[in-house]
Amino acid sequence: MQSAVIVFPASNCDRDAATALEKITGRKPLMVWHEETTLPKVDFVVIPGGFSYGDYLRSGAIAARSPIVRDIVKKAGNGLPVAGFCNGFQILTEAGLLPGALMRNKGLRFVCRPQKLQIVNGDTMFTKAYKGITEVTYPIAHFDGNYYADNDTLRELRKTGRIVFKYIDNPNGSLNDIAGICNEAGNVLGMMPHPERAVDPLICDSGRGGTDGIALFKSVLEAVR
Amino acid sequence: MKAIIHIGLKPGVLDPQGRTIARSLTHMGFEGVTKARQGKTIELDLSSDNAETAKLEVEKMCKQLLANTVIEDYQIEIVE
Amino acid sequence: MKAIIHIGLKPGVLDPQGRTIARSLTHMGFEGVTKARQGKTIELDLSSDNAETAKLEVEKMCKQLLANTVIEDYQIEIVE
Amino acid sequence: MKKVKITPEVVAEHGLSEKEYEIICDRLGRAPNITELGIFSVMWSEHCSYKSSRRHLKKMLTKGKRVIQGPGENAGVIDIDDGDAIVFKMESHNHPSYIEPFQGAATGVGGIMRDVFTMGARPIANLNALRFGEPSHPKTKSLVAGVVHGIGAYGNCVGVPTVGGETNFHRGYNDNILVNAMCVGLAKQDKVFYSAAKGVGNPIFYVGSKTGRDGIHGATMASAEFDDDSDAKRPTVQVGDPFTEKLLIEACMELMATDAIIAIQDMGAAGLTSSSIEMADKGGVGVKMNLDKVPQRETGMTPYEMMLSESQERMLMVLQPGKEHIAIEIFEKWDLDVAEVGITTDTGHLVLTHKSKTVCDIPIAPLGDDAPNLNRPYDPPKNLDTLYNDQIMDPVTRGTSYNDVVTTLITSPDIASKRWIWEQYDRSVMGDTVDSSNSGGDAAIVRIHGTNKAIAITTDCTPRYVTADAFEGGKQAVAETYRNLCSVGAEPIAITDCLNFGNPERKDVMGQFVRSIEGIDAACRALDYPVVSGNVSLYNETNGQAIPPTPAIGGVGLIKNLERYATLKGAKEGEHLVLLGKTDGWLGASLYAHLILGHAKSEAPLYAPPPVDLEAEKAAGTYVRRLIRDRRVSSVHDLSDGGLALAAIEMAFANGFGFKLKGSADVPLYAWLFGEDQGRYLVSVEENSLNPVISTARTLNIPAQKVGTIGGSRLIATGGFDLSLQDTHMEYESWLPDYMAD
Ligand SMILES: Nc1ncnc2c1ncn2[C@@H]1O[C@H](COP(=O)(O)OP(=O)(O)O)[C@@H](O)[C@H]1O
Ligand SMILES: [Mg+2]
Repeated sequence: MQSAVIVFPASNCDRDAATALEKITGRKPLMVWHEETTLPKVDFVVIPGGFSYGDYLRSGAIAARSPIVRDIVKKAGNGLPVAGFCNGFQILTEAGLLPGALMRNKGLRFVCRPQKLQIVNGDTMFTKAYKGITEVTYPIAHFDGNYYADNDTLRELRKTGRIVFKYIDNPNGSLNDIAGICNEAGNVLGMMPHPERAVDPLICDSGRGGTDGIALFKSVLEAVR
Repeated sequence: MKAIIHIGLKPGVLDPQGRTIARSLTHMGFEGVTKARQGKTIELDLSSDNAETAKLEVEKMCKQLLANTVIEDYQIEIVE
Repeated sequence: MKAIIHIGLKPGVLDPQGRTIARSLTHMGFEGVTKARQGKTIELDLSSDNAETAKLEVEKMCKQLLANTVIEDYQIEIVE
Repeated sequence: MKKVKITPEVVAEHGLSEKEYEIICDRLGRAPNITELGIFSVMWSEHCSYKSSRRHLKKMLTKGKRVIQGPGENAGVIDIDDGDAIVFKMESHNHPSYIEPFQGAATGVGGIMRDVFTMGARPIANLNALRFGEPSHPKTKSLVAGVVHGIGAYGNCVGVPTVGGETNFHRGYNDNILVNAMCVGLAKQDKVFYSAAKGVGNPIFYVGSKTGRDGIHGATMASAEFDDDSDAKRPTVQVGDPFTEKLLIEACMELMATDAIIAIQDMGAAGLTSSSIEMADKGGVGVKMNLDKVPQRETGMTPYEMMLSESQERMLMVLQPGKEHIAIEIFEKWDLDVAEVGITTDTGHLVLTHKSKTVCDIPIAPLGDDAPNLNRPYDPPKNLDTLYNDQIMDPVTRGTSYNDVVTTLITSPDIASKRWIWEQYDRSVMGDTVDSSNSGGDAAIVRIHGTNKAIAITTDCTPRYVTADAFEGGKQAVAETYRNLCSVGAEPIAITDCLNFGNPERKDVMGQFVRSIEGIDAACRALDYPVVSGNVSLYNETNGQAIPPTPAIGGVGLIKNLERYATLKGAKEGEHLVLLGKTDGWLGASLYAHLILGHAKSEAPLYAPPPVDLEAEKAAGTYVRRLIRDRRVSSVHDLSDGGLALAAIEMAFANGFGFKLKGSADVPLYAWLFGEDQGRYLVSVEENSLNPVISTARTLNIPAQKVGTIGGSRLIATGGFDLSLQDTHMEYESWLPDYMAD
């Protein structure tokens, strides 16, 4: 599988995403600069975390208007798998690929911790490889992760199984405890937690080891094969 | 010419910042504050000198970038 | 009664937000924007019905909490 | 432009003495103009010239087998094998953070990161050592909130994990908080960049943000005592832009991969002045700059303002002639300002032109060579009495139960969990954080990307001890970092220091300063653990009240193989607790003495702090590392504030098991549990390791004994306390969030 990681000015999890992708897919992802107008031919695109454009104006707002995102929107419409983690999720909502918006955390503080999540839909192209596991821990690290959508949208998300991840012990005030959602076709995932930071037994902020993120990438790998 | 854009959360969208402000004011002894909302303003210096077309242009900027209409409302004010 | 407080950076203080907004508007093809500044507004609902004393009270709130007078200026508007 | 007359008042306002002014006139052969005066004043300020501290800093051990670059550059550089180098430094941003906590702390983090990446190292970890006033002081809460928010906002945005630190509260910092930020970066040894501007006729480039009127006189301000008028000096605070910093890092890294750079220097305190002069001075060349070329954010800036501005996120570089286009291309790609502002010359002078006029022409050498090097008089602090245990009554006799003692200690501001703080820091970005504040660990562990080795990092200082005995306290701060590094299995390599003291014009303060340095140095030499970088922050006092002397130490060590390291976690039910190191039950200047015996109420320190036996320290540390390497221990914690009891409790929190401690026949129970004798470790071992661990220790002359067992859900010291693990943990976790939630 050939993947790509999009790099915006002040993306800062681009390397983390690339490391995870290379480790799990066995192939180095292409690093694609935000000013490119067309994506190279790839099977999977990751929009990484960070503070694109300093998160000025609104998190993800300016990045969502970059040339490369226009092309991603087009290709996602044709079924290209796309995942946005953290700032990537914010960019995907700002770009209109996913509904809703991510507002300031309810506690008005940045929060970084290992976060327990419930996999609500284990039957997506991003979660199949969890094979029935319903509880995972990924790190979270964000200031604007408080998911908001109007009631109709929330109902629709619930009804169609598009809520993929929920927080156990909501850290930021997200409505319905939403941590990650996908689009209608199921090929675009956005989530605040960082599965790409949970792919190494040694590394999970305090030595407890975190490999819960691996299956997410494996799921995509199997799906595009 | 200048445009001042006032951006605020839509009614019904929870405003944790506003709530915290109201609460701290009360804690500090300012009794009379019953509610607070926080919004932002963006002030643009424009080279245009036609208020009509400027407003249309700024309207576009708001829709395309400056406001997130899922959660925010905006108002445009043009000042010479 | 309502108070609307406009808070902006003092002249000369670096405004990275404003700069970034102006730049991306230009990138998006809005040529006429020469400068942008970002500020915030806080809207307070007040139980008082005396505009004079309300303004004095809000003045205090600004100094003590709402504005960071090291880098920010503020303006108070009282609306009935 | 209006010409400013140089009156004695103007000279005094610039913090220059009459004598210093005379030297300037003498070297120039004329009176300086205002721009030149400004330049001399910042270069000769305490902050840039280290005039009160230079002769004392010189005494410190700065060489070692792994030292590549000691003090004198932007940051220290050490060898961590395989051609890799670690670049690190700690710096204070105390005054700005007190005036504007968010921006002050944020720009502090930005500044220290620039010191590191200017040397070619990508920042891989940040730490912060914070001291606030007492919690009940009206300003403390908002200062905590602002500082923590500022540190997080900057580091998180740039994408460098903030992995550790320390936080103290004491009334001595009420009006003068300390914000010390440390940054650690990773470079290739053959790609380390220095600041000496070698060669004549080479172009000088300015890159980064534009120059505004920010922080003019920040350098002199940082060196002047606060008074009640400080509010009036407010507009000097700079605003940080972490977004630009991130771009600057990426752009510099990209340019550093080419061979275009001869020298590079960040613009820190005294901005364009100190960066250009330091580069020229080190390279033995002159500099000519055209100030019209300096990218400016505001109109009508004077040469004086441009030279003294402390706008953030700017760098100065000397490039190889002919390679200018490479730099221009890279910086434009990253949307940063880039301008050729000058050239290196053979005149030995700093020459500045502005609007086609020469506005400054001064010889560079005197700025460094003739900088005041004061030998301030000092009174070494006098030695305090030892507090003997037979002078103290058992807590129960005094009317306090052991349970209450533990609860008091565990919920005291210095000990209580700092989760509220470090959860606001992104600790896991960059994907190499093995251990951070999250485990309550002694040192953070950060893997070297793509390898199986790691560095361990810690910051420490116990101002309580330094106040009581500056020499022993200085020693102790270094020893504690050494111990913390050993606790995770790292070989301690080198330290950085951030020496925060009061007004050096006072003999007692100067005495604390000198003795602390001597203590630090004694520890460095005994432990073969040199100083490679540092920072001095003096005049930390308000209205004549000095802060507690606070020489913060940042230590860095190497874990060669990540299969062999330790943390507080890993202990299993049924394992034994073994105490390594000698226990006499030293309570003088201990947390117990301060909080339970009430010594904290005393204005002056009462009793001597625990002395550090450096030979024993080294032996115990070496042994602990060996135990970790041989996988003889499952978890390790050093003993510090609160002694054995708190070490065991912190381990219990990390592991989720209780314990049962027993007393000692030789030491009264309260002294056994809460004494703060130095050089000690608590380790957990399996049954079949118990005897070997103890007997080997004894053959090495390291006192070792079993002190308890692990298991259950209660925290028990026989004949002392008996507490629920869960409840105690909750109390430990709640103090700070409760306090911050007003
Ligand atoms: N300001 C801070 N930033 C990050 N981590 C902190 C801060 N203050 C305390 N900590 C973390 O809390 C834990 C306990 O701190 P401390 O009591 O100073 O440890 P020790 O005594 O072992 O050196 C450590 O893991 C430390 O890194
Ligand atoms: Mg400590």
